[in-house]
Amino acid sequence: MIECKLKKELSAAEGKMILNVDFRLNEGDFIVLYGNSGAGKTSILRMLSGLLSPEDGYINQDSNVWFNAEKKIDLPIQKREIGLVFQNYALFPNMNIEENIYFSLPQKKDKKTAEELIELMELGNLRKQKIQQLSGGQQQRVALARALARKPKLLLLDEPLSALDHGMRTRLQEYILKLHKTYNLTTILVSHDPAEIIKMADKVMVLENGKITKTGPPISIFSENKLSGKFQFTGEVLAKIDEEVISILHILIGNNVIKSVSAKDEIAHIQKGDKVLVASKAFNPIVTKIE
Amino acid sequence: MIECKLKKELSAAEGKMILNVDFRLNEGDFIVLYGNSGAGKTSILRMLSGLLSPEDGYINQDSNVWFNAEKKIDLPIQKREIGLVFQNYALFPNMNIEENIYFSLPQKKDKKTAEELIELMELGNLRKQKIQQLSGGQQQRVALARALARKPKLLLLDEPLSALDHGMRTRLQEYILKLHKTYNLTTILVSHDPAEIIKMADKVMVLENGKITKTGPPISIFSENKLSGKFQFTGEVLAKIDEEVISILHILIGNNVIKSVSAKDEIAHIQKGDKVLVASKAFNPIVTKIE
Amino acid sequence: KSEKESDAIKIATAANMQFAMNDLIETFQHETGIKCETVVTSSGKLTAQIKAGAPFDVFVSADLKYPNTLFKEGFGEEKPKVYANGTLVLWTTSEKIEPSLDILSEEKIKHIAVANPKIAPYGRATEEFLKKAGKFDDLESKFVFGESISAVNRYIHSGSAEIGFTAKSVVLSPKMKNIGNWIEIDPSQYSAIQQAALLLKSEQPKTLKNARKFYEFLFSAKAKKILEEYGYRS
Amino acid sequence: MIWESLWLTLKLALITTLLLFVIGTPLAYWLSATKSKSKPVWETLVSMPLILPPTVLGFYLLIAFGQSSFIGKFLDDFFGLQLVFSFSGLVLASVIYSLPFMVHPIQSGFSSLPIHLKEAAYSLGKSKTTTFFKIMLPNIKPALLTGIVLSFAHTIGEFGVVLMIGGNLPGETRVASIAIYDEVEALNYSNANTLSFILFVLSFAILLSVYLINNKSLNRIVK
Amino acid sequence: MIWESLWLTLKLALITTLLLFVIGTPLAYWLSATKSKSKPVWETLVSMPLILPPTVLGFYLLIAFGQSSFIGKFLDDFFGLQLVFSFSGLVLASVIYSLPFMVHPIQSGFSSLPIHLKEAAYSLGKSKTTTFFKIMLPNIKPALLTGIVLSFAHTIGEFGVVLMIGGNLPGETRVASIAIYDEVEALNYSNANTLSFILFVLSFAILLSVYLINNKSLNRIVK
Ligand SMILES: Nc1ncnc2c1ncn2[C@@H]1O[C@H](COP(=O)(O)OP(=O)(O)OP(=O)(O)O)[C@@H](O)[C@H]1O
Ligand SMILES: Nc1ncnc2c1ncn2[C@@H]1O[C@H](COP(=O)(O)OP(=O)(O)OP(=O)(O)O)[C@@H](O)[C@H]1O
Ligand code: MOO
Ligand SMILES: [Mg+2]
Ligand SMILES: [Mg+2]
Repeated sequence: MIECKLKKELSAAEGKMILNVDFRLNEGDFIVLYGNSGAGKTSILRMLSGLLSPEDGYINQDSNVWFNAEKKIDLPIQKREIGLVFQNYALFPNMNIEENIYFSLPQKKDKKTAEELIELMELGNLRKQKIQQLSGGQQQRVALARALARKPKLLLLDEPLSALDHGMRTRLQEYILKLHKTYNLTTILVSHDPAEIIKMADKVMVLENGKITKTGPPISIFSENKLSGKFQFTGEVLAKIDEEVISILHILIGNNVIKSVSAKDEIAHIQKGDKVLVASKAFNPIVTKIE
Repeated sequence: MIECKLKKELSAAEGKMILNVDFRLNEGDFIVLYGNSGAGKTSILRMLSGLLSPEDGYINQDSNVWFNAEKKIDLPIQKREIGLVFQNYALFPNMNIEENIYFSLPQKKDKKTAEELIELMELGNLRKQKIQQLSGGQQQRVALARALARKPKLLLLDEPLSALDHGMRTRLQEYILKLHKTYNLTTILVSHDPAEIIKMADKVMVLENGKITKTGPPISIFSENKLSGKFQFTGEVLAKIDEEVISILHILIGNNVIKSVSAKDEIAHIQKGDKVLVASKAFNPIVTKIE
Repeated sequence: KSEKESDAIKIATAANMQFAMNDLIETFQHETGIKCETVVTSSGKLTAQIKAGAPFDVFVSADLKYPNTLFKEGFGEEKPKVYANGTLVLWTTSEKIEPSLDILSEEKIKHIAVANPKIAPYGRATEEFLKKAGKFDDLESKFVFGESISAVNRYIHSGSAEIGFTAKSVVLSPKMKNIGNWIEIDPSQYSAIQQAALLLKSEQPKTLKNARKFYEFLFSAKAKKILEEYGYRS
Repeated sequence: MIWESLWLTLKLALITTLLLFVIGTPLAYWLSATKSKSKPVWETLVSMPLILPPTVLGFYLLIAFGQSSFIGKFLDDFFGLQLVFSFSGLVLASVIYSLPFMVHPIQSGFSSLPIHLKEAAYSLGKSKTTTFFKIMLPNIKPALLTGIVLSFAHTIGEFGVVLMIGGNLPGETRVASIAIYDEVEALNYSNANTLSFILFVLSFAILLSVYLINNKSLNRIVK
Repeated sequence: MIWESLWLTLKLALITTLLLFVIGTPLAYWLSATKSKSKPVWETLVSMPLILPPTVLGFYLLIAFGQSSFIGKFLDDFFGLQLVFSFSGLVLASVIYSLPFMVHPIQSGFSSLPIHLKEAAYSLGKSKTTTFFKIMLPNIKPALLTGIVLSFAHTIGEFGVVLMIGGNLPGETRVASIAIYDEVEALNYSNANTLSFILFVLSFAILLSVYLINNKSLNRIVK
């Protein structure tokens, strides 16, 4: 269990901003930090890992004190047994892919873990390639593999999947979840993607201007009025095709596009680009499993 | 109009990969490059901008030759009038935010454009801040502002919004579109986000292993069987709550979660985590504008 | 270290003496079979090094002052003795210049190489001579100073200085014999350049014995003759 | 007299460093950027003054620029330029002699700049010159400082070359190092000590202020 | 005799460079990483050998380590170590003298390494030592090379200090630069030319191969 209270002054878009948070992580928790750009998510991860010193507060892991401003304790990062994926990857340019991952192994003989990760991240044929020659997504995968290779107790992931395509992203989400469960890790993920968050997190902490303003299970955070009895979606009008009496709207909902036919007059005020609410009073869907 | 044919050998996850593409951009086009990590998207942008020399092929912009392997012409990047947002931002560490953006102005007196961009990117109070102290999303915004400040003819955006939260992302999407239209730019965007693509692009080029495998308007690329007459969504089961006779499924569709009630037996085979198809035969939605 | 090397005696030699020293050593070695090595540089530097414990056995200086200082500080076996008096010459390597006191004032002489009077005895002698001749103030702006007689030779020999004052031993040395023109400066016009040698203390009796042999040889008739061939006066 | 030689030393070091900065920086940049096959040869040539003992270098300069040499005569006849026994000669010699100290650190600074900085500036339509002055130079400040300090200090400590071609002329070529040497040779150790001490304190003060300023400005950047 | 002095020079340069590498790299790292207020003072001290004219430095070393000094006596009596007029003395003097040439470039290399590399290694649980050897050092290769080349070359060109404390003993302290000087002093210009030429060619060859190898290995990295 990790308990912490962190305080630090940062400069932010609105001038000075006091980052001031106070939370507790239980073993096995999968927490997501969610919030606007500049809210302080990365800073929190840096403080937890020991890369940034809070001005005030403490971090206790079970009976171990990682940080305590009053007692002037600041456990070095090496002793905190964390795995960290940096937002900018921070790969070692003097090593190729394989070496970056091997370097992270606590014991040399742990090659099996490394090989598994290389396979999983689909980096097999690139293993000897220099870091400078990797695509953005490849770098991100190496960074993730490197952090996972040492099987940390506390896993801190700073938007680890942002540069990946949908398929790869889904596969890695599942892998992270699997690892998280298998090794009973405590994980904090920074993500901007509600779908990802809902899929992965036990709990979301919403950060606004350095303060945690909401905490709760993801569904309750993201669904509020959406989880009502009636069925409704928010979407965006991609196109409006006017015919004689009717108009057809193409509406984007998630990655799906639906067509909706309405009387021309009725939706005369709706234009391309508008945000719309799509609802149906009587909706009885048929749910079918895919594959 | 830009016509090009590019060929270059790259190393990829499957060993050697020949990047071999051939496409044409019309003035005012908004094209999205879509494809897996490592497919060659960044490499194409680098070739177009003149940072990477193709081994073979040509790039013609109207009557100007930018590149021609046979004639050994390779116009330097400075003369190509492009705006480029790098995947890794590539900000100048010796300058603060403001200076980074000002530096990009073709004429010093163009400060108005710069100011507008700083305002828009919500960087006003951070303008004097050193690059090293910016959050990931802030850096990305500076990179975008810097590329836009010089009002390029050809705008090349390599996942320019990947590190941003939803709200900021939407606002910037709209701004980019506005700029694109106002100045009649030709824009190529690399994005992994179908919703973003559908919203922004005129045309999508799908890149697989260095080859363009599909081209077309985004809706047709992403909706295929989704744009049928009947209404259907793909989603994921987040939770299944069994009651006496019925089961309630919580299904994630895009960022929306819907509840669906079914007879227990009927959906006994559906478990948490399954991908499902949600459809309704008779669907007559009510569409309401938001705000 | 090989036997041979440690056997050899080391002679700290003032720069002006290096040419004569070659002949002296050759004769000495021929006579006694004792090996000699020379370490050549300015007398001042040699003095500093001897003070710091340099493993030299005999110090052949360009003047009396340096050996005296060393002796007073207890580095010598006995009081230093003058082995020769140096002779000052005016030397040029240019065929177009006929060395003379008068020509120094002419415009084609832009630089006159002089040993630094502060540290080199030949420089002091030059200064004294020119002052006596009443030319010093006139010529002062043309002087370029060498830190030792070698530096002066270098300036003259390379033609960087059109003319200069050096030791007679230099112009009489086998290498320089036929190069350029020189005239001797009347020895009565400057106080004698008394060059003294000092027998240095040594911990090894054998070395000391050999060194003393050389030291004594330096004052022998044979040595005197060689020294005279190089323009030194007794 | 002490002050004269100190002032001369300082003047020599300043002028030399300035000239070297102007010559060395573009040279270093070219070396770091060129893909020419002959690059190692040029790198070696730039390093040669380092390897040549200063007296050797000085000796050959003496011969090359002396009145009896062709070059020496030519320079004197046509430009009235005398390179031996003159301050300008010392400047030339020091520039040659300290060249590697300016070029090497700066070249290594340029080499370790991430390539994407240059690319970004080019992509903004900036010329090579603008990019060089606005982006490359400001981002290798530690390397520039190293180059400047090494060159400056090395010129202050310059001795062998000056000994060879200087001629020890007060106010013209008798720099502090030569003056100290003179005193040592004359066994005037106390004079030598005084002069050395002043030189030491002065140099210490100069360097210390450079480092203090530099430290502050770096702190501002990196925090 | 020529070969003896060349070999001596080479030996001296190699040993000095090796020692300097071992001493200078951690020192440079410490200087680049420390947040101590006294940092500028240390930086200045490291630079001082640069500023002191070699003969001055040599003179004071001579006095400090000579037989008549306390330290000199002590070292001789208790360790049988003679630092003047001996090869080990030359090594010591050269190490002091060339220290800034090793430390400066390497320090500037460390300073311009992005901080996140170090952080990443620490976050993987690696100790400071491992991080230093596996991450920091390999990523500042151009700076290391500069340090090594400058130190090596500077020791080869070393003259003033050796002249003072070496005593010009064949096979022990008569390095090539001194031997050339001797020949020049004796007006044996042709000998001096030969020796200079050999030294030049040899040094050129050594440096050229260093740069060739380095160029190749860098090419492999950056393409
Ligand atoms: N300089 C290079 N030399 C050889 N191969 C390279 C070079 N640069 C990139 N590659 C390889 O080319 C392939 C395509 O890279 P590119 O950066 O274009 O991918 P991408 O489509 O932008 O991927 P991502 O979405 O992950 O950024 C990758 O497999 C990469 O490893
Ligand atoms: N070293 C620093 N000193 C002062 N302010 C800083 C420092 N590092 C970051 N900041 C500021 O603190 C704020 C929070 O930064 P942080 O990196 O934690 O944001 P974030 O939530 O991770 O944002 P993003 O989603 O854009 O990555 C930002 O406004 C940033 O400019
Ligand atoms: O001590 Mo000397 O012989 O004048 O150079
Ligand atoms: Mg962040
Ligand atoms: Mg890419």
